[in-house]
Amino acid sequence: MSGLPSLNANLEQEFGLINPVMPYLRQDRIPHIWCPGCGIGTTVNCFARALTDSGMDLDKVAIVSGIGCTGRVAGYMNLDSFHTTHGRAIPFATGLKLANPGMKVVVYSGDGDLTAIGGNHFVHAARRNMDLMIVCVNNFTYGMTGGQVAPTTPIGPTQTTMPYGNFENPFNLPFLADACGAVYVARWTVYHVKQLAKAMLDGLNKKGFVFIEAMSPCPTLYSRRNRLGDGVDQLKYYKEKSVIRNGADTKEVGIAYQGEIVVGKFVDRERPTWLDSMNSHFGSVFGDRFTPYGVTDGQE
Amino acid sequence: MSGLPSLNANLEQEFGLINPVMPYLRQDRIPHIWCPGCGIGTTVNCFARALTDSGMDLDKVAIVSGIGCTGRVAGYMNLDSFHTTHGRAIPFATGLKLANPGMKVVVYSGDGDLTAIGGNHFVHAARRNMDLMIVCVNNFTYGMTGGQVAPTTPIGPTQTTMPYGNFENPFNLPFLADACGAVYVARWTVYHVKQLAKAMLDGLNKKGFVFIEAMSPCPTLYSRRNRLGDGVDQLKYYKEKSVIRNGADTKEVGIAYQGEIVVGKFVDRERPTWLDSMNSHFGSVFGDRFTPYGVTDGQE
Amino acid sequence: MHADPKGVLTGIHFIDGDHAACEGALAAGCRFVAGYPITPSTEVVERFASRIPLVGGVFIQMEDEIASSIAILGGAWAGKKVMTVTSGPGLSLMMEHIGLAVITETPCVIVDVQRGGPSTGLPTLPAQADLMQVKWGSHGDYEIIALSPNSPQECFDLMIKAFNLAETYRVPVFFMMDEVVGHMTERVEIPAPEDIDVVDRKWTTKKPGEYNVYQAGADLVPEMVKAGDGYRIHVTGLTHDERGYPAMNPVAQDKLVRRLINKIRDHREDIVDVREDGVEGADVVVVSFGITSRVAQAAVEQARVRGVKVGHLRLVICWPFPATRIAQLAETAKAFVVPELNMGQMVLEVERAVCGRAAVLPIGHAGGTVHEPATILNKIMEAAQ
Amino acid sequence: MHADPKGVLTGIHFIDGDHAACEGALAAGCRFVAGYPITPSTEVVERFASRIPLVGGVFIQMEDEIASSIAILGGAWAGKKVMTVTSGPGLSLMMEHIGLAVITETPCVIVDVQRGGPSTGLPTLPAQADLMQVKWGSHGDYEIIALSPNSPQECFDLMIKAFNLAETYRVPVFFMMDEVVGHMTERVEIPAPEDIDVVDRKWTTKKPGEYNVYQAGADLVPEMVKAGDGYRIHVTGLTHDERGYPAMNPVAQDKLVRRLINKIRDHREDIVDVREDGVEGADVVVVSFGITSRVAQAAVEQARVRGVKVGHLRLVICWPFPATRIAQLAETAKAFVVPELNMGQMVLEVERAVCGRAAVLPIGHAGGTVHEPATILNKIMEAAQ
Amino acid sequence: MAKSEIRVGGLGGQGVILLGHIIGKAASIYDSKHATLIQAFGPEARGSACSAQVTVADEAIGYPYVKSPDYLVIMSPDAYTQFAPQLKPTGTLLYENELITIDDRLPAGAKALGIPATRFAEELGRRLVLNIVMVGFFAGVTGLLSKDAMEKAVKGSVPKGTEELNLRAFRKGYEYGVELIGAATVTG
Amino acid sequence: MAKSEIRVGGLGGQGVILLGHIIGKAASIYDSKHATLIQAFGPEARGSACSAQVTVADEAIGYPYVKSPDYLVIMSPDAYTQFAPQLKPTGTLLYENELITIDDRLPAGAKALGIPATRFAEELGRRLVLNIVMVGFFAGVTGLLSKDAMEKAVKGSVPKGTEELNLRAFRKGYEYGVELIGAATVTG
Amino acid sequence: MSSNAPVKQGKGTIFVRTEICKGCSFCIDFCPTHCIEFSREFNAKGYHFPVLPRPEDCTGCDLCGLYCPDFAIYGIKFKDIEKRRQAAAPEPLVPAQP
Amino acid sequence: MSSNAPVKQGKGTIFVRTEICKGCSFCIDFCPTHCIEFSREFNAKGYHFPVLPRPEDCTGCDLCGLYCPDFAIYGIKFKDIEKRRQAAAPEPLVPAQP
Ligand SMILES: Cc1ncc(C[n+]2csc(CCOP(=O)(O)OP(=O)(O)O)c2C)c(N)n1
Ligand SMILES: Cc1ncc(C[n+]2csc(CCOP(=O)(O)OP(=O)(O)O)c2C)c(N)n1
Ligand code: SF4
Ligand code: SF4
Ligand code: SF4
Ligand code: SF4
Ligand code: SF4
Ligand code: SF4
Ligand SMILES: [Mg+2]
Ligand SMILES: [Mg+2]
Repeated sequence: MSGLPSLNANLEQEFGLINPVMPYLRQDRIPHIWCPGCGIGTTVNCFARALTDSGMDLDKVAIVSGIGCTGRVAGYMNLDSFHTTHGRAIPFATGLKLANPGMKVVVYSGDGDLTAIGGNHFVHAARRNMDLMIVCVNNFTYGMTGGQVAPTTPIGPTQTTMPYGNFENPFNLPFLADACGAVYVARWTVYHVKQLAKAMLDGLNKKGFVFIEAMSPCPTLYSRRNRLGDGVDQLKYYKEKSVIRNGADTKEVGIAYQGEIVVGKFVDRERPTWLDSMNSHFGSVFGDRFTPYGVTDGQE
Repeated sequence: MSGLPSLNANLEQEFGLINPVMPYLRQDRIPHIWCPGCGIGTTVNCFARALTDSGMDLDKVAIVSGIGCTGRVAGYMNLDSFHTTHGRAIPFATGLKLANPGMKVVVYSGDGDLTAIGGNHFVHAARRNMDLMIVCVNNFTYGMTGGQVAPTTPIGPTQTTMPYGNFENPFNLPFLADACGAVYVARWTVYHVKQLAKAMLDGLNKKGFVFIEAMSPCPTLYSRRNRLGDGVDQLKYYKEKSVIRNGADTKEVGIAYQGEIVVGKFVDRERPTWLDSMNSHFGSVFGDRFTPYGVTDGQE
Repeated sequence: MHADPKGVLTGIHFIDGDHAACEGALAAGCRFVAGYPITPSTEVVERFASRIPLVGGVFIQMEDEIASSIAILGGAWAGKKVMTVTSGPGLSLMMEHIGLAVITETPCVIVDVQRGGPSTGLPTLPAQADLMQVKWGSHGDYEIIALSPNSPQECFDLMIKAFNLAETYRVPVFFMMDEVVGHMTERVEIPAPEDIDVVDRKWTTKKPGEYNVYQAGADLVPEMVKAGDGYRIHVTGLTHDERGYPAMNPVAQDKLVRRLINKIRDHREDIVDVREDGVEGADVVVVSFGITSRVAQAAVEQARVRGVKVGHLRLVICWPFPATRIAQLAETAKAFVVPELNMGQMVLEVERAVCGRAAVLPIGHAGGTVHEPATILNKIMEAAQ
Repeated sequence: MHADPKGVLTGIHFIDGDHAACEGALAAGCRFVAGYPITPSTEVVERFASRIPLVGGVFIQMEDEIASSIAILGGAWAGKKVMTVTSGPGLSLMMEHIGLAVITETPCVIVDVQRGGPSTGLPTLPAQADLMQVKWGSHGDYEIIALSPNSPQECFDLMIKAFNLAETYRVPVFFMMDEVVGHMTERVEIPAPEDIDVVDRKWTTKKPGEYNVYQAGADLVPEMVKAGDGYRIHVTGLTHDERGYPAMNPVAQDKLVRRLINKIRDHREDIVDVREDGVEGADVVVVSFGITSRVAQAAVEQARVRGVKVGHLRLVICWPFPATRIAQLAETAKAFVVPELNMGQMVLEVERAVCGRAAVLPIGHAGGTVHEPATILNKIMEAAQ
Repeated sequence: MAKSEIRVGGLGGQGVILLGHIIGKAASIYDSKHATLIQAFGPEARGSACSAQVTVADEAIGYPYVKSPDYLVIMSPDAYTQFAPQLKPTGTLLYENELITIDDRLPAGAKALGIPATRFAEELGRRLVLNIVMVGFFAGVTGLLSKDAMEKAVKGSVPKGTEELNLRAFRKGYEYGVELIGAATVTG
Repeated sequence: MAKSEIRVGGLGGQGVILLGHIIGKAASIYDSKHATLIQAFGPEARGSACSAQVTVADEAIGYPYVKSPDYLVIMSPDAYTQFAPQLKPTGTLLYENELITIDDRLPAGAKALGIPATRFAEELGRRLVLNIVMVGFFAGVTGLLSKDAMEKAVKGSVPKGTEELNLRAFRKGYEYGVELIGAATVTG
Repeated sequence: MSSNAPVKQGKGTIFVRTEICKGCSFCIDFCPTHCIEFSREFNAKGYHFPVLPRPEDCTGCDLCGLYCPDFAIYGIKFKDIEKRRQAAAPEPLVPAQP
Repeated sequence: MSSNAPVKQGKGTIFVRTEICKGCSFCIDFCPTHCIEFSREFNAKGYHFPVLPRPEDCTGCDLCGLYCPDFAIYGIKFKDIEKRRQAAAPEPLVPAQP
């Protein structure tokens, strides 16, 4: 950050003040690549706040991303961070987690990455209740490649591969996660910064497959292209059209183009994780001959 | 079939009788490869009966399979038949259907094929309401490769890659299909031959993504290995433990090891197919300049 | 056969290679495309998506490249000419279905707009490092055809050739562009439909009952039918006999794999396409393909000014490799200079063809941009010593 | 370092190649395997699944090969030695992650028990036709290491070598078995742990702050850390600088790709491993690998009885290819005979190495079984003329 | 004229590529010349640096990259910083003179001609036509391509319904350019 | 002894591979010889044809396939049909004589020794031990490997808890074999 | 069976291709009238196959056929055979289409 | 600002790295007290950035900071600065961990 002039810079220096998000970032990589009014950076603030509030040892938190604009989050976080291939953040994270269960592993990626090419890993990790926290920044489009239709794009808006408007039915992501067995499912928008930060905190503290959908504007390729204005206009739409319905039936939270947005914490339940099941199963099969795996591994 | 002696053979010859399934089969490939007591062949009988009852022009019915014991069905059916790669029957069928909408396209494959490696195609085709009838022969295992754990294996039984008993949570397939938007979802077992045939008939007559789960014994690798006896013993278990609950909430129809089996037609709804949506959308965008695609194509 | 006028945008355009490639496909009769976005290839399908509704056909964006690469095979068996479009990472995901296309002899065109690799590499910058991959990337033995245009005009022209070859030989044909050619805009002239020759599928004239789906004549290429025509065909990725039935033994394997390979190897001299500039009797021959050929040509011309007897052999078809022609030239040339945007791939083929009879000087490049013409010029000068 | 006794089943066993390979991995310290069943490789992971609970580690059957091939990379960055196991169709699906392993320099072992191809081909029958694929199957430029055992004992022994090479060079190492070796049962002797040398990961001794995740010394191989150690590393499949940060320009590309390639090319002579039998001064040299070497050896011995001066060069390491050694032998040998269970892959490398100085006689085979020893014998006799 | 090389630089969203596209189109379609346009953008293109390279020549163009341009058309300070040093010593810089300040990065001997294109565009009612003002300025100043060809290229490249606005923007830039050149000639 | 080649054939489920495995194990672990076992099964192995090839030798084995076996151990009619013609003219066929009938497929000169192994197995209470009866029969008839080594190999290869039953099956076959050979020798 | 009228002992009968039967007993266990049983002899593959010891009970319902995974058995009603007998042409007793 | 006590005009203040601001106006639109506005001048990238024309209204709640997608702004309460001033060591005002 050196070299970038700041308002009140001397005050900052005198008191050693710093933007509270900064220590969570690789500061030598700022400014980032995201467009003006892109919501991804805002979700990062929420994540940083959740990390602060969790009191976790950040050396034991890893972040894994796929490819996409959101996929770049891993590269900016000052954590052990992995920027993998398109769609495959979840299986990479699965390997990381299983090979070192002492880590808290967060997957942070885009809607296309996690649910188009990565959809299979998503449903299977949820089914297995793999102990991962998934943050899906849903901007309803493929940002990085220039605004193609995504499995989340509502019916209506124009995308480059739906040049006359999308006619394909999208996923309802919270429902999908729920149907596959996620233990925690929430949706917030980038307007709901505090709730989003809180959901992320919940997610960090929860064991098992956690799914958090963060609706976020892509002014460059989604809203401007569809004459919906800039990022801030999308945030205003989120503010106006969202209704908080904690515990809502996930079946009912599908999203229509510029329609009502149901947000909230939809699912919060308990289920043994894959690794817990393995340990308790082998414990009962082998008795004392079996040393529970990964229980002390994190400290190694 | 020539050369195989038959009881009452001269009677057959005299009256030109023939097993009603035979005309639907590539008879020069019988006997087939399936084990004694394997249920796959029984599902084929049901499919043949459904084809008879549908009165369809069989030249316009194609069958697509992936790889697996069930995947061999395509090779035995006397239809245009495609034995593709493991997990990819659905996208192949999607291409076939979209490139020649006049065909009725049936995907016939195993649980591992359709929901392990093929899971992503499954959820996306359901989401799009691609006009395909999917028959999933669920034997709760990977038959062809020798009995490994499948995403359908209930908790408990031993499989070669779960050598001390499976501890991993399985999918509830009807729920998954439902959550992704299938328009018709049913489950029957190989014991329920008539209902299975009827479901297949329904499926042939239905437009859109149809999912039929056919529970089937794999004596070689599932039941015998778990001391549950032969195929016929599994059929008896199906008979004993199944309850017909048409319209059941798919959330409630998960299967536990040798537990109760909820069978029936769970979902039957209307939703435009992908191609119908495309045609009506382009029709409204382009008006007369657009010629509806595939509407007469089948007759080309 | 002439092109179907519906797909032909006759006239003069100022468009980039990606767009021109799409127009080539439409002119060639491609009516089904399944794809998944990836830089720097996406514009090809974006244009297809916008053009196809009024041409008559379908574009579908699939959930990934695996799905795209097999959806087109389904489309081909339903009777359409088909294409998918991708770049390195997507191509790596398509490898299983390249093999399926090969063994089922399904005509299809796979466009690979090459970018820097390996892995995610340099998504927006050029490379030519997938050359070996298109030949060897799937398991088992097989042969394919690969073309490499060096301008938007060629993206149009050669795309028609690509489809024609796919239909003639029933083989997957790779259309190996690169980021520079894909995103470079130049004048592209699209002829009238009647001036475009397209090859129709090799439809059978046999009746159901007489027809075997994998029975081939002297040219080793079986005739094709489509689903719905009443032939009740069986098509499988297993080793199969002429009826298409699985045949799980070494004899069937030998018969099938040998034919699949020989249908290309036997026609190698018909298929190869090189563009030659002063190679006959040259002391130095520069061998290149794709965008690098434009850079190399500049260097060749500069070298000629400096008095070097240098020729330029450009591969329009990279696979099958023109080994025979290069071997001929090796009789007289002193040296071959091989610039390519990779760390040495085509040069391996050149070395084998030259077989020690002349020097072979590679000019590797890790990609991300094209060579400096001066680098090639220097190597030519060195070779001319 | 010696093997961790927990994983070592010291003693004499009568087991097949698949099982022996699993034991080799356990002895080498492999503690995380992700896999997906496929004939004829599944027994490797089946055994691992049954052995690992009491050894200490994890096996997970993933939803497909794509997931398996990247789960192990996650496992490696978490600090474990890792492996995945597959056959041709699965290997084709892993190609994108081979590239990721290469560019992120993640040590891992990929077992490919080869079967007849292309496509689904002959699932239960042998081939050696993935040789080129393991070298070239992913997009972009890279180098890898590949070993090829010819017996269950070697499945054990060479597997340890495979892990050691993966850790030494931080590169994906292919373990190229075939159906015959995988399913062949023979006596396998597993030594005591203290008689097994295993190479530990090249852990850094630097402190956080001093350490750059992709800074390499003279051997071009960077030191490694694992997630959770407090280094806050960044690892990406994009072209990156020494800090691991994306660096999207040709200069960074050149630096990175050149190092990735040279860390193998520069150590080629350390890595290559050939087993020689009477090649020095031989008139005919048979070059082979894997199961074919056992058939070839039988033919070589028969030829010697017939008075031919024939040697046998067997590649234990197929990649990097021992071009130098073959070039040396080409100075004196009249001919090379190259039997392999494919339609001519290794022979291309032999031809290039020989460079016209001797005859090169391929003996291709479409797979499904091994060669007849007589076929090889005849070719040796022909070569000896 | 053998060959002219042009580099256009600015920010994503300023219409940099379209600017290059119009020049290339004018040359290759309406002025019977050859033109090659190369676009450069990073994965991080959105809102950040963006540039186009145009080569215009009488004969077919081989090597497509522009190394030391004859003309530099610059719309952002970053682009100036990056590209100014590459300009041929005999070359001409055309720049947005309310955003960019010339310094010693510009090779000695090179001409620098500024235009308040953003202000002109805002005056025309649409900030977005900034690039078309620059196109006009380029046409007026360089005379490389005929005005007619340039106008046709503008018309053929902008969204339907905006032709008039864009032509006005073009002419504004053109006239300013012609005038400036005249003035320059007089005072120079 | 240089090298003995054995082919075992039957149906999936009959324990064909285990039969071969026990012979190989006896040779290579308990009798200090070399042995190579090759199994052949199709994708359609389940319940259909299945075979094993065992080579036993004093020295390391190169070429692992059995082309014309010295011994043929056959448990199903299909296997007989397929493999009988391959038997060496000097070889020995060991077969389940209630399932299989010898015909002219057997090379002239080859010995054929039958055993009602299924019936014996059923008498022992477990149809499944058919293959172990055949192992015993092989041991008794051929004497290729020591009885001790064979018994150890049986014990070490069958599921825990079934050792006794299997050893009984082995001995049943062994004794029947020894007797038959004795008889054969007497009558032969 | 040299007459062209089937010997009626019940409402129907079965036809079995004994050689392709794999002895799974689906037909036997799920025949609604329990009229079939396993043969005592083996077929060439070593399986017992179904026989009809109580022909009078067979209704020709073809449930055995619908169950048989090996396509080795089917049942037919005599009235359908009769229809067939009455029809002139010896076409197979199946829907016309396939 | 040469004194080491911040000039208090409200409960808190903001700090802006003007050069990395991309002018998205999130901070401005969602500041609960509407105390910030766009500057009239551009930064080097041509964006307007936030300024604090009504410092008396700023609570230092840092909602602007939580919204800012470019990490270009944050707010802080004077009492937190005061705490910091009182503390001897000039450690950064952030949790100890990272
Ligand atoms: C295998 C593969 N296919 C395609 C791509 C191209 N690609 C990169 S990011 C992306 C989609 C990004 O969309 P999303 O995940 O929603 O992230 P966003 O950019 O919207 O945050 C695609 C298709 C790739 N990198 N790799
Ligand atoms: C890419 C790939 N991976 C793995 C395999 C191996 N394989 C063949 S079938 C199969 C699973 C079969 O299970 P299922 O789909 O349930 O069919 P079933 O045999 O049980 O009917 C597997 C893993 C393959 N052929 N291709
Ligand atoms: S393209 Fe969209 S998602 Fe990507 S950085 Fe820009 S605004 Fe954000
Ligand atoms: S292995 Fe199982 S599924 Fe496969 S044929 Fe045998 S019984 Fe059927
Ligand atoms: S036709 Fe019906 S009654 Fe007759 S045997 Fe078959 S199932 Fe039983
Ligand atoms: S159902 Fe078929 S295979 Fe089974 S016993 Fe009856 S006839 Fe035989
Ligand atoms: S700190 Fe709070 S009150 Fe102050 S400017 Fe920021 S959002 Fe507004
Ligand atoms: S939110 Fe950040 S980037 Fe946006 S205007 Fe405010 S300071 Fe600038
Ligand atoms: Mg997105
Ligand atoms: Mg199954």
